[in-house]
Amino acid sequence: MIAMKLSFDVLRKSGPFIIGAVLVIVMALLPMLNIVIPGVLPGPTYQPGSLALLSLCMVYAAMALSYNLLLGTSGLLSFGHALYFGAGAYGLGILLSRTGLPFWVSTGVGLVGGLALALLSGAVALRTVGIAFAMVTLAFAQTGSLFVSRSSSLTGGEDGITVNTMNVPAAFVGILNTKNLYWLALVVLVLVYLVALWVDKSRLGHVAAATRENELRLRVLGLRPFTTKLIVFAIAGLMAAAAGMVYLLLQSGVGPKAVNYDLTVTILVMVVLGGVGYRWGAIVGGFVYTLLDQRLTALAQSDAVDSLPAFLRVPLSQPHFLLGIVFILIVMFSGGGIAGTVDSRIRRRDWRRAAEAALPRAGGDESVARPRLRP
Amino acid sequence: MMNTPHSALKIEGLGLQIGGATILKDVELDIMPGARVGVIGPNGAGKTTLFNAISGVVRPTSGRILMDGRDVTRLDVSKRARMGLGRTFQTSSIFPKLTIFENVRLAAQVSLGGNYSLLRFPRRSDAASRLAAETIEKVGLIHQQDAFAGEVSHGDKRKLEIAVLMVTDARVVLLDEPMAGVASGEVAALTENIRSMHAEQQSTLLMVEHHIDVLMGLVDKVAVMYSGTVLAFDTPQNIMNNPLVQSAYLGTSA
Amino acid sequence: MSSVVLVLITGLGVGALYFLVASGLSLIYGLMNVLNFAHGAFIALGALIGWEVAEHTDAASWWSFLLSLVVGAVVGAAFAAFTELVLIRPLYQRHIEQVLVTVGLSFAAIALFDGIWGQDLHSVKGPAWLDEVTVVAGAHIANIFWVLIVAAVLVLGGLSLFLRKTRYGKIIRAGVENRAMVTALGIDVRRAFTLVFSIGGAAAGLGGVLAMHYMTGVTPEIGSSLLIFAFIVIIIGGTESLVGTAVASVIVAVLQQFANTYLWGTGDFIAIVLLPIVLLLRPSGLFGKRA
Amino acid sequence: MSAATPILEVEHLSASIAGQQVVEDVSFTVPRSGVTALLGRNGVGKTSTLRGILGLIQRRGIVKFAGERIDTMQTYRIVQKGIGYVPEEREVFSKLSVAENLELAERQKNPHREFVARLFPDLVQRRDQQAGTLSGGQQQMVSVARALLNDNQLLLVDEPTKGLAPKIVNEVADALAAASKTVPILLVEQNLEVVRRLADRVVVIVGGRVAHVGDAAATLDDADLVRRLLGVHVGDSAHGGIAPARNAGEGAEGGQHA
Amino acid sequence: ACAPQSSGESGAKDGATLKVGFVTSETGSWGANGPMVKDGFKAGLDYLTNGTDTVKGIKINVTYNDDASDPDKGVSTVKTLVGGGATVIIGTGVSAVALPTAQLAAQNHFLYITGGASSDAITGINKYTFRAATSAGQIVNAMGAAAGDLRGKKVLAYSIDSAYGQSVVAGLTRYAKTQGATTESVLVPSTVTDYTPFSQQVLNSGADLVWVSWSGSTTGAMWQSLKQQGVLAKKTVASLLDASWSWDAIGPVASDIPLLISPYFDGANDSDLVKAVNKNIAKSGHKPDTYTADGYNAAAMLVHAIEKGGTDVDKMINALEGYSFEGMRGPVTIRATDHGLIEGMYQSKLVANGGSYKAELVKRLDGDQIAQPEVKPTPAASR
Ligand SMILES: Nc1ncnc2c1ncn2[C@@H]1O[C@H](COP(=O)(O)OP(=O)(O)OP(=O)(O)O)[C@@H](O)[C@H]1O
Ligand SMILES: Nc1ncnc2c1ncn2[C@@H]1O[C@H](COP(=O)(O)OP(=O)(O)OP(=O)(O)O)[C@@H](O)[C@H]1O
Ligand SMILES: [Mg+2]
Ligand SMILES: [Mg+2]
Repeated sequence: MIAMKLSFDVLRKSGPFIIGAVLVIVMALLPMLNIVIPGVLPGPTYQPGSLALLSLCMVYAAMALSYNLLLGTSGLLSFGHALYFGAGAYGLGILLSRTGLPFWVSTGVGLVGGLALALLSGAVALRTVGIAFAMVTLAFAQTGSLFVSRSSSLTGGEDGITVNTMNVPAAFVGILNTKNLYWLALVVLVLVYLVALWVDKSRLGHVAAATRENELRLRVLGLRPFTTKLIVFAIAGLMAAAAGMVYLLLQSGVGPKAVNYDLTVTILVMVVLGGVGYRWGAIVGGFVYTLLDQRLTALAQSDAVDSLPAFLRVPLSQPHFLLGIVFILIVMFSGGGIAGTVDSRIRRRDWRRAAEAALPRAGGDESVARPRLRP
Repeated sequence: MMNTPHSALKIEGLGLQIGGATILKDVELDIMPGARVGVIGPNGAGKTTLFNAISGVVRPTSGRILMDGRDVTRLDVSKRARMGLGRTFQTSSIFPKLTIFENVRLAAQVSLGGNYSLLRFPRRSDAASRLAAETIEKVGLIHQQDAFAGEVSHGDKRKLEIAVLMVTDARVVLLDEPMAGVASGEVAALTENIRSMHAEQQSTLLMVEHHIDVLMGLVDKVAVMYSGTVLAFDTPQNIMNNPLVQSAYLGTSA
Repeated sequence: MSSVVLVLITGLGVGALYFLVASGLSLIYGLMNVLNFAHGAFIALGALIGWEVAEHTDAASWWSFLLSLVVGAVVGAAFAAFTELVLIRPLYQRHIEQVLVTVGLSFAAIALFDGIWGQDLHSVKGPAWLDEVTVVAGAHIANIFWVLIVAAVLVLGGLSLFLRKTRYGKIIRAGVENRAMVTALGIDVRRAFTLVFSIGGAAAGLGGVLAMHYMTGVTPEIGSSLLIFAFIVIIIGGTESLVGTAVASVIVAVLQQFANTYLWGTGDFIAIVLLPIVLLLRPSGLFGKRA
Repeated sequence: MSAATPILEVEHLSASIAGQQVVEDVSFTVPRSGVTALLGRNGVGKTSTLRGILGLIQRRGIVKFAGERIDTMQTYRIVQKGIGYVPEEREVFSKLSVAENLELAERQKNPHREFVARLFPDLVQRRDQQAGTLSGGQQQMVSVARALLNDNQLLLVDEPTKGLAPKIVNEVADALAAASKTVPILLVEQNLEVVRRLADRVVVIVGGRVAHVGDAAATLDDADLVRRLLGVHVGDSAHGGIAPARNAGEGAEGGQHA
Repeated sequence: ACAPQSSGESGAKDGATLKVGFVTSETGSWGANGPMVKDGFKAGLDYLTNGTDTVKGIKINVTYNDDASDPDKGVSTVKTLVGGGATVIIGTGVSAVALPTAQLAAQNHFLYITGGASSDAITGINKYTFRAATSAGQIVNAMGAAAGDLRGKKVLAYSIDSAYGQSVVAGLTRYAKTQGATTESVLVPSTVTDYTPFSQQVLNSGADLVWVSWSGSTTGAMWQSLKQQGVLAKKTVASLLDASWSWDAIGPVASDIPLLISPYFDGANDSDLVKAVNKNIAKSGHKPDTYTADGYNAAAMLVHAIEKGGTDVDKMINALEGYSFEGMRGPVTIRATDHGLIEGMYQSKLVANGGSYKAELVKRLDGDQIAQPEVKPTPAASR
């Protein structure tokens, strides 16, 4: 009995870790497997099309993780997070085509640039709070976006830029090498996850969580919310820049959409979909959204939809209509997003167990509040 | 009182105006280290505002505030806190989505340093956690320690405020109506906690409280505020016998 | 001289347009704290239905013009009421979620409009007078600007009156802060919320029809392209103040016209640079109350 | 409706916040006159009981007001039947002026503005001040005033004297005493002196259930009962005594379970 | 199950079928024009293969995909198609999809024929990429050809400040130089709501001829403003006539625009080929429009490539280089060096027709006269 309980506890503690590790291994093996998931992936998992789609999912999942650090951990609603993603993508793209720097040096320079940009803009934007903060970050991102569309000689305007493959390692070039890019995306996603985990678990992360709740209280304790938020903001910016770089390689280029505020809203949607404040939720949100976004287009084009009567066909042939509706349904009917819903299910179950365990003792001291039973 | 460098807290000619309204006017106070001072006065007299000015939450429009002889009038809230100023709020100010334990733990951790560190991780077994657990036990919140602070009853939030203050090693402590809403059965225990905190930390204590019996049993000096200014600063007995206090504050002489 | 007059009056006119599309958003955001991303869809629906009215009546006549304004406003109000009842109300006190469903709605609604009306430009030809110009001190002012300015003044006056003369403004402001307590005073706060949302929607629909005439045509994107300016003027003006929104609309528009005329077409930069500057100096906007 | 039926009947009320049950099974009645005090230690569910009656939080069970079931009604309808409510945490609308706060509370043609003005002259003077900038005690006045503006058939009052200066405490107690001549009051209060002055009956909650119902004076005079139910050592509150009240809750099972 | 050892291009080798991926924008910002390309392609393929979709025994297996005008979707769609064995990719009007796709074509050795994308940069980008649509440069040349002698005159380019607008300016500058004219430009940011300031700039410039290059939903407002500020009355204005959905917007001022250049419109050409293709389009309930001709070009190129090259990509490319055929705009030649299209265009006018407008032919502009200048291959492009 006790042994069973012990092993159960161990499982509970290390369960998420084991599940995570298994998932990473499975993901790493996918390019070698022939798994078909109809409707979700365009083809068997070893094919470049499926791998490209999954890689894109991972890029956005990494981006969502970085955004969760802002919104979930520190309560910062930014409308300009795309700026750092775009900075990473455009930065690397321009470095590769304009300078002779070796590939890895270019990525290093790009990351440092992304970090510096986040530090600078964060230092200004974080002087404001709430909706004003959201708007200042939006303004910064729009400035970036205008810059990109105005300086076509550098950024290619709305055509965007394509990767100069001369400086890119051969392993990352070509459709047949999509699997290498896929592994790169996986590595970056895992790294970003670990950094997010690290930040959340550190003292800084705890202070950031408190910042989210009540800044004045924090200051009265002698802490500096500004410093805390700036560090988190910079880390999130760095992570976004890394995601942007993978995106550039994966898509063989980058366009102005990558700095657009639509992208920030999209990322926000992913985080909420997954559950604000849950790291694994951000990843799930990134995957679910990207898959829906990409695959609903295919569904909207399908013959099944084509043969429907007009009042059904017209809305269903618009992928964004489907996406919008799915999104609304998720927001309305699963408070706390996917992760939040799952989490409260698990907790409710645990709660029952704890409450049952506590019952025999409860009769003794009535004035002390007992664990409350949830319905 | 002489202008000695020993004053733990000295307030000189403090004034505050918002719009056209005068909230504080020529407030003078000189408090020696280790003193326990009660602050009373009718509602709206400016007691909370005085605490806000001392802790830096509002900027006074005139006058100076000195801690240990150092002028802190222009310093930021968090800087003052780091210099050893601690306070509670009249309306409980907590981190609602952190648990009671996390609330206290965070406060306990502050003085250990490394608050912005990415290389240190809070643990259930470290010094801050142990101190937090002890203190939660002391204020009688142990059965609630894993509840979110935003989800406990009003009275329990008041106890949390005190617990948070107890784990910081503040040298100057401002308590704003700590007993408001605390169950009558628990007032005595909480009073005892405040007393022992003061004794252990050898701090200087300022306390606003309308629960006049509790206050008088706890402090050795009382300041009376009225319309934004300090009218009297004297021993509890003298204050209780002051006719103005009786008529305007206690309403007993009528 | 004439070019300065041109900049000022057209600036005023564009400001009026900004205010018309922002007023409903400002009302809803200022009172209810819901940053309504679906506002662009409200505008678009008003405009598209206004276009249908124009198509099916004698578009060049004034009565058709007025009819399209009325119908646009009614449709906007109905759409908004639907939104409030079905999407916003069930999520009360969950602000982020409320904002997010409006994001989802704007995705879905605009895609639906794309499906129904297609993405091409639907041109409209209103009363001929609107296309003509009035010469003021040598400057050619398009007549549609006068219409926009008059409409903006009427909308501003009407909304201000509504807020001043009825309890609704109070109820909503109180309700946003603490909805439960308002009901505990015996007030049906939900009805008030639906009403205000509908009024915001009506303003959006009206703004949509006017924007369509101003742009001589409509696509389902008409609202989204104006939404960003609406956000900017609301935030610059201070979210709690309709007058602030109006003033900010004019300031932003005049500066833009000025920069576009004399500073190499940098008008869009001006608006975007103005936003952080104002917010850093006055975090709650020009007319917002300081926190 | 006979005068004998209680104005409020609460039967097997349970209430929950965000799916978490905070009141387990509470039954009691409030007669048509006088003050009924609802007592208990911090966190036992007094406030939640009041909020459950008003439908401000999810509730199950039967609640009858003047003989009519109100437990499925919406809050604003319940209130319109003639209930005044003073919430625990003041809950003034901080962005509205004092005058606007009071105006919102007016439900009838001729609200008792003069009565309230006499009771809290401070508020008249501060008509146009934003309620959020009022001092704690002043906000409490607004909160109490809102409930006294209308003719009610029942007042639900949650810690009305909290944060008020002693003089005002007396005045508010006077006002409630006066009001109780015409309106029955259900009062939650930690200040036992005020309870003693106002209350005719007490209902004591322990651990989410009613543990004792009885005559106010008799209950408060029973030192042993008070110690068991409320943890107060008699004499404590009067003298601000500091006798440790640890473990005071033990043995509540001896109470008179309702 | 494990992944098969040989992956990727195996699909092309079975000889009996050729997998073709067709990508177009059915939705999104180019959604109004994308379907026209698709119509032209389908009708053309139908016509050229007599409805069999088979050329020389090789079955052409086309899958149609929507890129939603979104580079993300476009690029991953292409990867999916190529990964799934497609050796030919056709389509997209969005340059931000077309350019990366061109690059993928070079890296992965598939044949890429663009759709409606007008970017000049596609010409000469690499060996694997061909264009089916008119280029921005060609349009400028057409305008010049229609305008006649420009020696000593000043020409102003008025366009949206975008990569497209800037290429218009560059094209015009280059062209003007060859004609002995000078140029100037007014570029309008795409977010602008009111065009008065820009109309003023055009009015106050010293230009003799104004070349307005515009598309999208702001067309009507832009023209209205040019008219109201008196530009149309005081300057000679030339412009591109876009697809028929824009005619109502430009219609009210069309009589004030002496030079309207049209890549194609229904009725521009009445050859037997066009009649046959139109009949096929009518079957789907659609009508020919500006970009239909691009789609037909793509179909003709595909069929010829298979005829001469079978399923071998390199042979297909060889077959296409220098190939001449008849398109909906008359004779077309693919320049061997840079894959530029030498193809005619039209000068047109817009006349009122009941409640709306109708385009009419003024004259045809010959292909040689308006060809985009040859692009010299760069080392990067050949990779
Ligand atoms: N913006 C303002 N305009 C006018 N008066 C103000 C403003 N802000 C605060 N006050 C007034 O300043 C006074 C000081 O309030 P404060 O909160 O300090 O009182 P207090 O002594 O703590 O009272 P309490 O015992 O009720 O808590 C109050 O009368 C309040 O109404
Ligand atoms: N928002 C909330 N979410 C979850 N639980 C809550 C919430 N608010 C209160 N509770 C729980 O409900 C229980 C009853 O709280 P309630 O406020 O009714 O107590 P009370 O008797 O009024 O206490 P006090 O004397 O301190 O005001 C408490 O144990 C508290 O933990
Ligand atoms: Mg106070
Ligand atoms: Mg309570």
